[in-house]
Amino acid sequence: MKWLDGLTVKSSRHLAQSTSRRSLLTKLGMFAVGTAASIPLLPVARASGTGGPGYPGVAPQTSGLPGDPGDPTQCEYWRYCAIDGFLCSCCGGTQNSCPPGTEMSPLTWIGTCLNPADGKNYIISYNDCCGKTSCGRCLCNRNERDTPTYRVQTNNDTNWCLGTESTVYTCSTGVVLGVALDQGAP
Amino acid sequence: MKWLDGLTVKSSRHLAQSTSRRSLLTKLGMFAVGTAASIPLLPVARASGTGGPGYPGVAPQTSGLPGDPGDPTQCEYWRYCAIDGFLCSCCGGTQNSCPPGTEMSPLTWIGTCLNPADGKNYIISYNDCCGKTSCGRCLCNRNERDTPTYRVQTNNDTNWCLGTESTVYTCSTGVVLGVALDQGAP
Amino acid sequence: MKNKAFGCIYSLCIGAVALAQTVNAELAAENIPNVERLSAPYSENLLYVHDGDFESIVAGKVVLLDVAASSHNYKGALDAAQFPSFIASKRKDELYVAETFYSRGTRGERTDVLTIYDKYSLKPVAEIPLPGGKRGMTVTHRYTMQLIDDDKYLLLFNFTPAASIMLIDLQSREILNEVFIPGCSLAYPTGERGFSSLCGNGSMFSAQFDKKGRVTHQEKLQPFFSVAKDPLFDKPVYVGANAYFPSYKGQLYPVDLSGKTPQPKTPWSLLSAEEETANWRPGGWQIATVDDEGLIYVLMHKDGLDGSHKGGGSEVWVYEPSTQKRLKKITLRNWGVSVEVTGGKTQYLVVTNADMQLDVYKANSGEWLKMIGDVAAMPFSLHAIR
Amino acid sequence: MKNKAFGCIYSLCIGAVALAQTVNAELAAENIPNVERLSAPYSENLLYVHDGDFESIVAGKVVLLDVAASSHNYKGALDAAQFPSFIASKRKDELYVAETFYSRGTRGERTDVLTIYDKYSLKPVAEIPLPGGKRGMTVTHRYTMQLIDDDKYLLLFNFTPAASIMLIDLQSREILNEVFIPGCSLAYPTGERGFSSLCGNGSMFSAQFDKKGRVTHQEKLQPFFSVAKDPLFDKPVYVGANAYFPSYKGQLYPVDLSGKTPQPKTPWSLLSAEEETANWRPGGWQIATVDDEGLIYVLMHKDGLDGSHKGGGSEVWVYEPSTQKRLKKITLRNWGVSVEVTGGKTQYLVVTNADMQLDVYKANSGEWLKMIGDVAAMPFSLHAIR
Repeated sequence: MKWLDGLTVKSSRHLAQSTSRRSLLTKLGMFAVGTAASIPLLPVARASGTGGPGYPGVAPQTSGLPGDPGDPTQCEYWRYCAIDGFLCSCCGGTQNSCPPGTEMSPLTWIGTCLNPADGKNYIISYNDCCGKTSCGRCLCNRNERDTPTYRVQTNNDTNWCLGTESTVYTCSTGVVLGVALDQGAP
Repeated sequence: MKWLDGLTVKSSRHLAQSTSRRSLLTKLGMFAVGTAASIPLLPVARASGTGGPGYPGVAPQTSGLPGDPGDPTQCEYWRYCAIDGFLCSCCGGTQNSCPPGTEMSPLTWIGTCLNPADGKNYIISYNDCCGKTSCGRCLCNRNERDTPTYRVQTNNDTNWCLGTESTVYTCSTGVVLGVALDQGAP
Repeated sequence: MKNKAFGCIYSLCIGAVALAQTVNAELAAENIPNVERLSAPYSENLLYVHDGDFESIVAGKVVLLDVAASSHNYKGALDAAQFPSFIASKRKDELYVAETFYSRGTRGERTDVLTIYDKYSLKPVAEIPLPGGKRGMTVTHRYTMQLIDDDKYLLLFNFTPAASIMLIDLQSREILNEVFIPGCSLAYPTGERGFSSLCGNGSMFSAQFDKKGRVTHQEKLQPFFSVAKDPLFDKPVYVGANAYFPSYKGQLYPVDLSGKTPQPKTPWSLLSAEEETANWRPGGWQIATVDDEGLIYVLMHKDGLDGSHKGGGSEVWVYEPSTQKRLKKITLRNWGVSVEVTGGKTQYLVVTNADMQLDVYKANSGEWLKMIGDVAAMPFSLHAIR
Repeated sequence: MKNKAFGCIYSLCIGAVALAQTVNAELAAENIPNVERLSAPYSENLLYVHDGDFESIVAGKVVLLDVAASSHNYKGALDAAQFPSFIASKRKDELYVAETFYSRGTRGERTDVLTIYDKYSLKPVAEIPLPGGKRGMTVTHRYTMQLIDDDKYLLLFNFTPAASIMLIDLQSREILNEVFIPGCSLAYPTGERGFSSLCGNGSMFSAQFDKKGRVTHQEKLQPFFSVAKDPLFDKPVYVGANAYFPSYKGQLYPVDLSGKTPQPKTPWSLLSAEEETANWRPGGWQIATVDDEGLIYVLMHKDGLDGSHKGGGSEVWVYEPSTQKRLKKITLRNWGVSVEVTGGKTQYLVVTNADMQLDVYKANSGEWLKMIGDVAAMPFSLHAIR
């Protein structure tokens, strides 16, 4: 749901852009780089690495791993190609760990994302972190290879806080499981 | 808390002004009419009747009562001189009634507001409506004669959903109790 | 009240009220308490706006909105917690919310219930406990909960991740049965008293119940679409007993759900050759809807590609399914995300825009009429009365 | 798991992981589950950001924020529901949240508890039930809950509207006593083991407890300020055992709270004659704070008048209480609403701005350093470690 990215909801209510780069239009413009002007919000533009400077007031990070380029606090980060939710990297966790006090869901949906560093497709497991109220920071939605609920293992609309003590959703990670067998959907 | 008016919270996150008159700056500018430029958001400006067109996408109302001027969906409406919360007029209620399914609190805080129609000060009872989650529409805060919690009967920071089945706050009304004895604080 | 300081509120109020009666006040003292009640019948232009608020999923709501009224559009709201499901009865004065609570808000003991609201007071009047902690939670989706057989029975989707459909008798308020649907999802009303589900292999599962809730028929169809090449959206629109499923790439798949066995019909394209070249595709959240005449409205975007299917669109295209003809294109004033058409004499196309505000258009002309603001944080699902 | 379709998730994953080890993948498979834990000691620049989110009061939170870190500022969060109170122990590894739940989210049976969190896991480790449904609820306010006597006891404000202060023993985790404070409000730590409250007639109530929680002393002072003419804000700052209460019109009222009887001292003005003429006044939500040197920071606005006291301000003025001198004026980059100064080697002035974002300044120079974004919907109350 590309209209989600950067748009944090209530934000759609009386919206300020006074002091910072918080205008939705600005954000949209930023993401429009490299994609057709007719789809101002195209999420895939982010995956292409042409994304902008990320969420205002969120300090950049790296995963620290060689061969893992990009900033895990940005929606454009390569692992997030099918993510839907708040980035744990902005919430007290990292790209592959949950914030303190939450529980990582053992059940997840799966994405297949291209790592620009080695040109390989990786299987990414979007383990949700559960048990505290929505983080509310760095809302990001991308839908590469996302399928509807009837192929649920690649569906990101499902609340994947399952098998956890609480089903309350806090934020989402993108954990590397390994290189994909082929380029196709799992 | 003047920074509350018009600003609906999450709104402070990535904020749009793209398609409508929803810029906070615009709103602030609007309310600045008639007041010193150094306080861009001065709530009292609203009471002065110089307010702007209200909350975007909220249709105007009248109370229908002779001698009761103004629009109860606007923060500037005279009865709201010490209100703090979501206007029930925007939430399924009116200036003096609660939305369906909520319960009106029997305990309230009190304001003393000048009715511009007759030049008289009225005692206004800000009965909260309780039992459903925050309405989220038409957040308005004005603090004329508001006192701290130690003089609680004129304090609007208190959750006045008291004596109700649930203390969960939904929205606020401004009920006319009668003309004030004098201009002073109660 | 033990607190002397508070007595003064009342003495003050009483004093003030008494005074108001003596000093020739313009405005009389007003009644307390004073709570609104919705009047019957509902406006035909009423829309249930289901808030999919990500920021506070445990505290969501469904707003009742009269999109045609010149004022007081917002009629009230129901609470709906933790990826809830909502549906309104058309036959009874009841609204249904399936929801989940924790004893400590976000943690503690889990309780799932079906809450039944009175349509006019908007108060909960009954609750059916949902045992097993299995209620399916997804971003607000109409087909997680459906009514069948003149609203006498309710279908509810479970997901643990074992998927099943529960059948609830709304008269006795009992759970009658639970049918497991491995590899399938959601409940599309089917036949006299049954449902179908789409399945991960491109097929459909279908079941029928008798009045006691016993399964009288169930079957799994042969695959009729390719999930790998062109998945169907799991959000069809119904014209009578025919469900129309748009596909990611702009085909429309009709499935006749009038009998016990679903009958997939030949799909047809929503696109001209040029439109296909320009990669026009359906996209958004509630991507399609239907009006009283059975015309189908689909939210479309250009330059579609893998991953653009939830991105919303700039235009709404209107089709007559009987002739497979497109009747018109409505260019939206603002980028759209979800669409619905209200019923009644004048039908309104309501579009959740990218700013999460609701744009109201005349359905027949496509003329933009107004924006209704701040109705919900994330008005993802819009339910007209139809 | 009964659902065959789901098995494939795992077989897929296992297959993929195995593969990753054979095809010379750049990135290795990562550990699941993986949950962060805060390390001891906390950063001295940590700030507890209490979200007063009006939109979803039943689903609030307290965010732990390292304002000095160059990345990973947001360290985690605690839930805090329904006009909650929050305080962190400085002596023990515990954080406290007083909160209220309903069995059906917004309705049903009420449960009030004091939840005790472990500082490093951010998990609730204990809960003290608060009987009577009397917990005081107000827009987030530090003085609804306080720690005394080396954090051995906790004071909690009740309001029904009968006002009282509860004394809780944090070692035995028992409620020891409840003192009614008719016409008064909140709890300001006082003396060896007690509290004071401001009262509606401009006076102060004060009480002392012994170690068993029995009241050993209580008294009500004579009025020392005029609520009608110039109310004191109910949000003082402490320098040692002296509490400083700013007034609406810019006077500062010191009250020595070191002994069992509060000692109000002569108030002094925060304003020059010209500033008074220009109606400079304190205003905002958390209007004042103090740094490690005991300097007092007050958020100020010009052209103040009746009703402007919660409006925030454009400048922060810094005072040395011992000399009653103003040391400097900091002109804010953005209109401010709440202020706090973090402790430690480099102290930071953090200001909640009108867009509800946090501006970070160097406290000593007033230099703006950065904005930390989207930490909370409404970061009204900021608690430094001090």
